Amino acid sequence: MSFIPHTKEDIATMLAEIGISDIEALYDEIPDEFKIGTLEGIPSAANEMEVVREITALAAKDKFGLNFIGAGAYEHFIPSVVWELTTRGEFYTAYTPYQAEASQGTLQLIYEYQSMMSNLMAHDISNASLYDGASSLAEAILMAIRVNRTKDSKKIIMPRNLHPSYKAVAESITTKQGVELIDIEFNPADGLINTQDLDSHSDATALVIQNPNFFGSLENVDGLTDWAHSQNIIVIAVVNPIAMALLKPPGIWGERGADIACGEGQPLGVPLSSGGPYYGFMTTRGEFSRQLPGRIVGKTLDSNGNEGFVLTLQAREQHIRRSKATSNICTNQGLMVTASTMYMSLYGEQGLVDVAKSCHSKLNEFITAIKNLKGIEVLFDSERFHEVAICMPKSSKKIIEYMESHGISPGLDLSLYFPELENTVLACVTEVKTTEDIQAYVSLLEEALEVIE
Amino acid sequence: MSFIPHTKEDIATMLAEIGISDIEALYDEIPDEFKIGTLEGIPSAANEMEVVREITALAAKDKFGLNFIGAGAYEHFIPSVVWELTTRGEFYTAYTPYQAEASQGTLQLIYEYQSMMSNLMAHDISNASLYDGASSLAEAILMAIRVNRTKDSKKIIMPRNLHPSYKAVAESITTKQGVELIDIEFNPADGLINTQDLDSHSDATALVIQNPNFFGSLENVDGLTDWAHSQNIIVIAVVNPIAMALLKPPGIWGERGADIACGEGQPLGVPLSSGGPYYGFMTTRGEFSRQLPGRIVGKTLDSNGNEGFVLTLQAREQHIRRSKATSNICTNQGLMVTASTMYMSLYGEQGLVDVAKSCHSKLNEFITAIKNLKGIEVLFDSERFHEVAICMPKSSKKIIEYMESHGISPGLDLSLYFPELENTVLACVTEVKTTEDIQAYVSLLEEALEVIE
Amino acid sequence: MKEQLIFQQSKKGRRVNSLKLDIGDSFSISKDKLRETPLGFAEVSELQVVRHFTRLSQQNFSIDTNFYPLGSCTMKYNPRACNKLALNPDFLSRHPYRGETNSQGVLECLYNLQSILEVVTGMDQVSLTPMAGAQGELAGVAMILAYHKKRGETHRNEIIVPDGAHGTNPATAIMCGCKVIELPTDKNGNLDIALLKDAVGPNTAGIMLTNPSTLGTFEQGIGEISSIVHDAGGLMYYDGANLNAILGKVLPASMGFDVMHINLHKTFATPHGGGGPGSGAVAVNEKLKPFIPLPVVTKTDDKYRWANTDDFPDSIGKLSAFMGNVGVLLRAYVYARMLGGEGMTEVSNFSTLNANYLMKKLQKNGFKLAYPGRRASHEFAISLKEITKETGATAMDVAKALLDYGFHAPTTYFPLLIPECLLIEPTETESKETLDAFVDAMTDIKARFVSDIDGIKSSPNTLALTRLDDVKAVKELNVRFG
Amino acid sequence: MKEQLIFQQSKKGRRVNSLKLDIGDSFSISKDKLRETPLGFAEVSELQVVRHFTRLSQQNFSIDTNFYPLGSCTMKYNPRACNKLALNPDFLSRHPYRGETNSQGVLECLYNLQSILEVVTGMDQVSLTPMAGAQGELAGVAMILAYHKKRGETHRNEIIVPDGAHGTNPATAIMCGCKVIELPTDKNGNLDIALLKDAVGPNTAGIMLTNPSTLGTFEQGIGEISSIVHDAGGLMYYDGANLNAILGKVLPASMGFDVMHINLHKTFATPHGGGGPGSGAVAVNEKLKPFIPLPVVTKTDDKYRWANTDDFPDSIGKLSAFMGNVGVLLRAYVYARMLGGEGMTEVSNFSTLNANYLMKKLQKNGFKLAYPGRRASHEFAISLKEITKETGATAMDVAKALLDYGFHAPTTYFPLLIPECLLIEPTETESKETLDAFVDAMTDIKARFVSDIDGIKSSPNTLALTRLDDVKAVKELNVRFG
Ligand SMILES: Cc1ncc(COP(=O)(O)O)c(C=O)c1O
Ligand SMILES: Cc1ncc(COP(=O)(O)O)c(C=O)c1O
Repeated sequence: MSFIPHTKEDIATMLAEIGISDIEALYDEIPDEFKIGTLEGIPSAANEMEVVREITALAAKDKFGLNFIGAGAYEHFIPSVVWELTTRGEFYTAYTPYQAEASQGTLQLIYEYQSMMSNLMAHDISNASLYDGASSLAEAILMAIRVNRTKDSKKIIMPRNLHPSYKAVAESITTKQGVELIDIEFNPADGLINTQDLDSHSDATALVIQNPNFFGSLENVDGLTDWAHSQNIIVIAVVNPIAMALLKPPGIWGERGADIACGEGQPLGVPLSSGGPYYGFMTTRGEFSRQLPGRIVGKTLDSNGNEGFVLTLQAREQHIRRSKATSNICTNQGLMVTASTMYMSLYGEQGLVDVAKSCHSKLNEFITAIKNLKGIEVLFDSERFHEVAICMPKSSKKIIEYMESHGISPGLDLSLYFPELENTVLACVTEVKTTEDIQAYVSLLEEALEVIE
Repeated sequence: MSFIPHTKEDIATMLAEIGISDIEALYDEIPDEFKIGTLEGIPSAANEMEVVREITALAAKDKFGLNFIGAGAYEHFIPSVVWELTTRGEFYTAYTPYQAEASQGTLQLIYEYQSMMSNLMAHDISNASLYDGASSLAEAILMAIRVNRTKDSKKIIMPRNLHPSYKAVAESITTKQGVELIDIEFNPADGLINTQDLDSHSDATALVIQNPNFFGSLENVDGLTDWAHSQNIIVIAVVNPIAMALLKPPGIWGERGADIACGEGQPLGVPLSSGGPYYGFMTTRGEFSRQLPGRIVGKTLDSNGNEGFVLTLQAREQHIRRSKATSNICTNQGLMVTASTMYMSLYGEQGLVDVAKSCHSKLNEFITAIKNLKGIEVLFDSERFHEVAICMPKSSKKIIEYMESHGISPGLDLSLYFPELENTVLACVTEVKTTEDIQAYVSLLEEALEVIE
Repeated sequence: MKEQLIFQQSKKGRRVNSLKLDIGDSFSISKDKLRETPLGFAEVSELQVVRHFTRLSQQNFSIDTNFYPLGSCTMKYNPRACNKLALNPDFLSRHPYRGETNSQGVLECLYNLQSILEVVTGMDQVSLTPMAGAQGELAGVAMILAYHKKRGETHRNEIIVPDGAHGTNPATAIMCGCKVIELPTDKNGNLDIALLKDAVGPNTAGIMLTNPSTLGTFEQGIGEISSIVHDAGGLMYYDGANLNAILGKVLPASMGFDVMHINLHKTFATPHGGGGPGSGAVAVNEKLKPFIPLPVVTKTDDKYRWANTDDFPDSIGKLSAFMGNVGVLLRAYVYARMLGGEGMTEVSNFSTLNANYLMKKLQKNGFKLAYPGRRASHEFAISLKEITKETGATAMDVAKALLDYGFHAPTTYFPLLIPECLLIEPTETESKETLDAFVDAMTDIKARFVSDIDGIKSSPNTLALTRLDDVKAVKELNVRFG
Repeated sequence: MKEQLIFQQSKKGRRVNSLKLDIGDSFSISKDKLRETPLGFAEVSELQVVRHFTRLSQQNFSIDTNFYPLGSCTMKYNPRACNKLALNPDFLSRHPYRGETNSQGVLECLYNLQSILEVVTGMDQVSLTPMAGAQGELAGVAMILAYHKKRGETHRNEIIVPDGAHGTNPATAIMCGCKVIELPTDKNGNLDIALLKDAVGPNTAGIMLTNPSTLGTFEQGIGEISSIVHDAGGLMYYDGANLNAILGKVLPASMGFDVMHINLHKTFATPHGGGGPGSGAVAVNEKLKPFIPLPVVTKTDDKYRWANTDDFPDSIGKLSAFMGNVGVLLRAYVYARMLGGEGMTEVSNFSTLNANYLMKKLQKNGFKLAYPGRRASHEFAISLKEITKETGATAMDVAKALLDYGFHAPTTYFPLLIPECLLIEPTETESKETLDAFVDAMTDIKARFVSDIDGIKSSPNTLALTRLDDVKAVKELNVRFG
C-alpha cells in the first residue's frame, strides 16, 4: 500500500497525455530479460494500524532497566523541547539547503551550530557534521595528511587507548590510500598514553589523542600536543563534547592547540538508539578551512543587502570537485545537528558545565560505592570523566549476562577489545543516574558475584 | 523552578524603572493580612529530568493489555499524522482565534471541521465544539427549550437507554433552570425505547434519542422522530460520529430529520486518555443557527476582497451578550477538533465507512465467539453497533476484577447503572481488535468463569 | 500563499492507502437503517493532509512564535515536557472505566494535583472535573445554591457581579437559574462598597469576584466585601482567572472566598490549543465540601480510588461523561512538579514585575492608563479614549497594527467599562527584551496615528490577509463548504 | 520577519531553570586540566529556544509544505508513522553494546529489513551499516578491491565512471586509492560502448553505474556493458540512488551488478532532515558476500544475533563506531512493511508515470528535453541552453523564480554534461493537480523570460530574502558568530 494519490481517472488522463495505454509501456525501453513480473518474497503489505501494533510489540521486547554502558555512546537527559521541535516537518523533510533562499531555517541553524561547536572546541571553524565520531576521525586523518605539508609520511600514531572501533573504522576508510596506522601502548598503571613510545615515531604525520581516553582517563594533553608540534606532527583531538564544557578544549591544548578536533556529537541531545543516527563533528584552525571535509555554512548578503546564509566553500566538495574533493561525503547528519543545536541552546553556558560536573561527581560516587565490593579492582589510577574500568573477580562475560538478564547493563566487556584486560568491565555514569541507581548496580553486582561460579 | 527569563540585572533595571527597590513592593496595595510568607506544603521543585522519570514511572503503573470497554469512549486507531501535527506549537499554543488575521490556520481548520461535521450529521450548521458529549447534550436540551416556541413546557424525555452519565450531567447542568428530565423505559427484549410509554409525554418539549443507544442497539429513529414531530417535540439526536458513516444521519431521520444532533467527538481521532480531553459536537438545521451555543466560524472577505475566516454570530456568546448568552461556554476543546479534522481528512469519504464496517463486523465476530460459552447470554435481540450486553453466570464484578488483573478489560459492569441488569457486562469491539484478541478474551473469560466461585 | 480548503483538494476515489482496512464480511444491519448519502468528506492523500495542515498551522500566531500579551488569558510559555509526558501511551490508552487497581498511576497524579491546588488556594477540597473556567463557575454557583438549599434557603437566588466581570460570570449565574445583580466599579477600580451594601439582602446567594480584578488591580476592599456578603448570608465565589498574579502570595481562602475555580490553562501553563481544552478545577472550603462535583480522587490505605456518593452524598453531581480533561490535568501536574512552591511564588512575582514594568514604560511613552494611581497586578488596562478622539485610531486599530510588528494584540474592549481598552498581560515567561520591543512597537504605532493614520487604519498590511469583514460574516452567514 | 541569531538573544546569567542540576560535591580534576574559557553558548530561556527554532523552521521549504521536484533526490512523502514508531522509547534507549538477549526486537527489525532489501535487489547479502549513499559506495569499492586482492589481483585499481555520474562516484574511487576513468555519454544518453571496450583492461577494478542513469534514462546497453566489464575481470557497481524508478520491476542483480548501495532516504522514504541522516545499505551477490562490512544481523536457532568475523572473516571491516544509522533503518523497515511487494511496484510505476506525464506536458509547453527521444525514468532532464541564449534566463533563474510560486527548485546544473540543466523528479506521492500546477508555473516563468526578465533575474521576490551572494560568502568567509 504505497502512498500514491492517483485516482483511476488521473491514471487514464495521464496515460492519454503521454500517449500510451498502460503504465507497463513506460518501461518499453527496458529489455524484457531484466524485468520481473511481480515481486515475490516481501512480507505482504500491512496497514498502518497493523504495523503500529507489530513494531510496538517488537520495541517492547527491548524494554530494559538501567544502562551503565558508555564507551562512545552516552546516556544524557534530553530535554523534551529537543525532539518535539527537531521532528517538525520543516526540519525533518527538508533537503540539504542548496537552495539557500528556501532554506534559511536550516542554514541559520547550522551557522549557529558551527558557532557553538567551534566555541566549544576553541577552534575557528566547524563543519556542518560528518557521519559519526569514528568516521570523523578517519576524515580527520585524511585531512591531517593533506594539511601537513612538512611531512611526506602517511603514518598516523593511534594510541591503543583510543576507542577500538574508531581505530577499526579509520582502518577501513583510510588505509586504501596508503595510510599507516601505528599502535602505541597505554600505561597499565594509569591507562594513559605511554609517552616513551612516542619518540620512535617522530616521523609520523599526525598523532591522535582521545581525551578523555577510551578508559575515561584524562590525558596530559598539553605535553602530548607540544611534543607533537615540536616534531611537526599534526594533533588530532578526539573528544567528548560534554566533557569539553569542563576540560580544556582542543584549541588551547599546549602552546598552539590541537590542529583538528573531531568526535561523536551524540552526547549533545541525540538518543542512544542502538548506535545511530549520531553525527561526527569536526573543527579546526582557520588556516585549514579549505581542507575541512563536509558541508560548511557561511554568512553573506542578499541582493538587498540583508544578511542571510548559504552553503559555502563548496569547491571542496564532491558535487563540484568530483575526484578532487576533500571527501566523498554528501548526505551528512543534518537532523542530528538540529537536535544538538537545540540541546546546546537549552543548556547554555552554565547548564552544560553543570551536566559535565554532575557526570563527574556521580562517577566518583559510583567508584566509591563499587570500591568496597570484595574482589573488585578499579583500574587505572588517573583523573576521570564518564568511565571507569573495573576488574572483576569472576567472568566478566557471565557477570554482564547475569546483570543484563536482571535489567542492568553493567558496562562494556573490555576483554573483547583488550586481551590483557581480562574480566574487566568499562562502566559509565552520567547525570541521569541517581544514588538509588548506583545502589541497585552495586547490589545486583554483589548478587552476581555470589551466584556466578 | 519557574520558566522565567530574568537575569539579576534585568530585575534591577526593571525595579529601577518602576521606582521601587524590591518585587515585594509591587504588592503594597494588598493588605498584609492576606499575604503569606512562603508557600508551604507543595512538593519541592524537581528538574525536568527528575520529573520525566517520576511521571514515566507513574504512567508505567497503568500499562495494560486489551481494552474491551466502550460505553461512551471508543478505542479507534489514530493515524500517526494526527497528533504529530496537532501538537505543532502553532496549533497547540494559540489562543481562541479572536484576532482573525493572526489566526487563519485555526479558523480555516474549524471551518473545515464544521463542514465535515455538518455533512456527517446531514445538518446545515455545526458549532466549533463544546466540552464533551455529555455536556453537549445538556446544552442541546437548553437549546431545544429555546427553539421550541410551540411549547411552554420544560419537560425533556430521556429514555433510560441513554448513557447514564449523560443523564447525570444533563441533570447537574439543566435542572436549575427548571428543566424536568423524564425517564422512559427500554424494552427488556431488544433494549430499544419503549414507544408505548411515549404517548403519555406528548406535552414534552424535546425527545432525546441516542443511536446506537447505550447498549449498542439501533433504534427505530425514523418512527421516533416522526412521532415527536407530530407532537411538536424537538428531536435531539445523540449519536456516535463513527457510526454515522454507516447509519442514517440525524438530519434525515424521519420525514423532517432530527432538529439537533450532539454527542461525543472523541471517536474521531482523540485518545481514550482516562476520559478527556474529548469534545462535544453539535449540529442543527439552519433556522436554529442563532440558538446554537458555542463558537462558530464563518467565511468572509478581507478589505482586499480575499476570502478569509472569522468567529461569527458572536452576539450569541457570553463575552458579548453576558447574561443573555446562549450558554456560558467560553474556552472550548479546539485542539481536539484540530485532531478530529485531521482524522476525518485522513480517512476521507470511504475510509470512515470502512472503519465503521470493520467495527460492526468485528463485533459480530465477537458475539459469535462469545455466544458459545456456557452460561453466557447475549442480551437484547437487535441490530447492533460497537457494543453488546452480556449476562454472565457469575458475579460481573468478580469477572471484571479477574480479567483486568490478567490484562483484559472485559467491559463495563452494567449493574452499576441498571439494577435490573444483574451481572451484565457491556463489551465493545472496534476495528483495532484482531481475531486473536477476541480469542484471548474468550479464553480468559472461560478461565474466569471456572476460577470464580 | 493562500491555502485552499481541503475540500477543494479532493478528488473522487482518492484515499490514504495505508489506512485501508479489512472490513470483514459479517454484516447485519437492515437497509432502512443505513446511510445513503455521502459523508461529504474530502478525498485526499496522506501527503495532502500533512501539507495542508502544516501550511495552515503556519498561518497562526501562537505563543511558540509570537509575544502574546492577551489580558486575562495568561499566555505564558507552555513547557514541552508537560506535553510529552501527558502523551505517554500508557496514559493515553487508559479507558476511563478501567478499574482502579490498574490505574494507580493516573490516580496518583490526579490526587497529588488536587492536594497542590488545595495548598495554593488555601481551600479544603478540590475537584478537577470542570472542563474550563466557565464550567468551574457553573459548579461553583451550583454548590452555592446547593448549600443554601441544604439550609432551607432556596429563595437565595441572586448573584452579584461587578460590571467589569468576565461574561462567563453573569452567563453562568443565569444558567444556574439565578438573577444577576451588576455592581459598578469606582474610579480607582474598586467595587463600590456602598452600593454593595445596598445590593445584598435575604435573597443574596453570593458574589462572583475576580481578584486582582479584570481591571488589572487588586480589589482593596476585599476584606470588607467578604464581611458584607457573609453577613448577608451570601457566599463568596472567586473567579481564578487571575490567580497567576498572586500564586503563592495570597491564598484566595484567606481573602474570604468560599469557592473558586482555577483556569489551569492560564496559571498552570496548559496550552490554549486554539480555543481549548482548558480545565476549570474548583476548590472549596469546608462549608461547601459536601457539595463538590464528582469524580474526585481519594486515598484509602495507600490505594487511590474514586470518591463516590457515599463519600460526598450531597455532591452536585457530574459535569462530564467521565472525569473532565484528564490530559490537561496531567500537564498541569507536571508543571506543578517542575515549579515547586518556590517556583509558584516566582510566577506571581515575575508576572507582576513584567506587568508593572511594561505599564510604566508605556505610560512614559504617552499611553494613558485606565487606573494610573494603581499598581498593576499581572496585567493592566490602557484606555485609548483620548487618542481615539484626537486621531480616530481605536483600540481595534492598535490591535491590528501590532500584528504587523509580529506581536499578538492585547485583549481589546474588555473590560467594557474602560473605553477603548487594551488589557495587557505580558506573563512571567517573557523577557525584558521582548517587553522593550513591544514598547517600541507601541510607540511607533502611536507616532503613526499622526503620520500614517491610513496605514494604521488599514493594518494589518504584512499578513496574508488584511482586515476581515465581521459584519459580512454575520450577514451572509457561510459556515460550511458547499 | 528576520529572526536574530540565538547569540543575539543571549543575556549573561540567563538559563533554563528547569534544567538546573544537582552537581554534587565530589570533584577531583586538577586545575591544569580544566577549561578556563567560556563555552560561548547563548544564554536564553526555554521559551526563547522554542520560539527561535520554531520561527527558523518556518523559513524552510520542505516536503511537508512544498512540492520538491529535486532530481536525483527522491523527495517523496515521508510517512509520519515511520517517525513515530522509530521514536519509541524502547528503541531510543537501547545502548548499542547491550547484549543480544535483550535486543531481539531491534535485531528482528534489522534482519527483516536486510531480507527485504535482498529481495528487491536480487542480491545475496545486505549490510545495513553504511550511513549514506557515499559510504555505501565506499564500502562497495572497498569490497571490489578486496575481491581482487583475494584473487591476487591487487593491480586492479581503475574504476570507470560515466561523465554523468554523481560526484560521490569518482570521489569515492579516489578515497579508495583508485584511478578514475571517466567515459562520455552518447547523444541518446547511453554510455558509449565502444569507448568502454577501449577503457577496460587488466587494471579494471570495476565500473560504477546508476541505472536509470542520472540523465533520467535507462542505460539500454546494460547487458553488453556487464559482459564487457565482467569479461575484462572487473565488477559492476550499482549506484542505487535511482532505485525508486525500477523498484520491484527490475532487480539490479539481474542486470549484472555485483554490488550496490540503496539510499534508504530516497527509495525507502526516510527523511532528508535538512541534509541527513540517510542510509546507504549495501547489497552484494555471492562473489562479494565474504567481504561485506559489519555489523550484519544473522539468525541462529530463532535467535537474532550480530554476525562476527567468524561469519565473515574477509569482511572489509567497520564503517561506523556502532551499527550505522539504526533509527533511519527502523523508519525504512516500517515503510517497507506498509508497502509490501505490491506497494513497491506501485512506487516505481507511479514515480515513472508522474515523470513521463510531467515531461510530456513541459515539452508541450515549449521546454526542450535533454533526450527527447527517450522515456523518462522517474526523472528527466530539461536543457535551457537555447532559452538562455535567446533570453539570458538561466537554469538558476528558473530555479529561483519557482520559489516564488511555492515550488522548490529542481536540481540544477547536474548532470553537468547537459547545459543549463534542470533535473526534475516529481516522485510517486505527488498528485496530478500538483504536477499541473507546476507546469503552469513553469509556463508562466517561460513567458516572463520575455515579458519580465528583470523580475525573473531578481527572483525570488516573495521570500524573506532575495538572491544570496555565494561569491561574497566564499571571499569574506564568515562561518561563526563573533
Ligand atoms: C476573568 C475570566 N473569568 C472566566 C473566564 C472563563 O474561563 P474559561 O475560558 O476557561 O471558561 C475567563 C477566560 O478568559 C476569564 O478571563
Ligand atoms: C546519483 C547519486 N549517487 C550517489 C549519491 C550520494 O548519496 P548520499 O547523499 O546518500 O551519500 C546521490 C545523492 O544525492 C546521488 O544522487
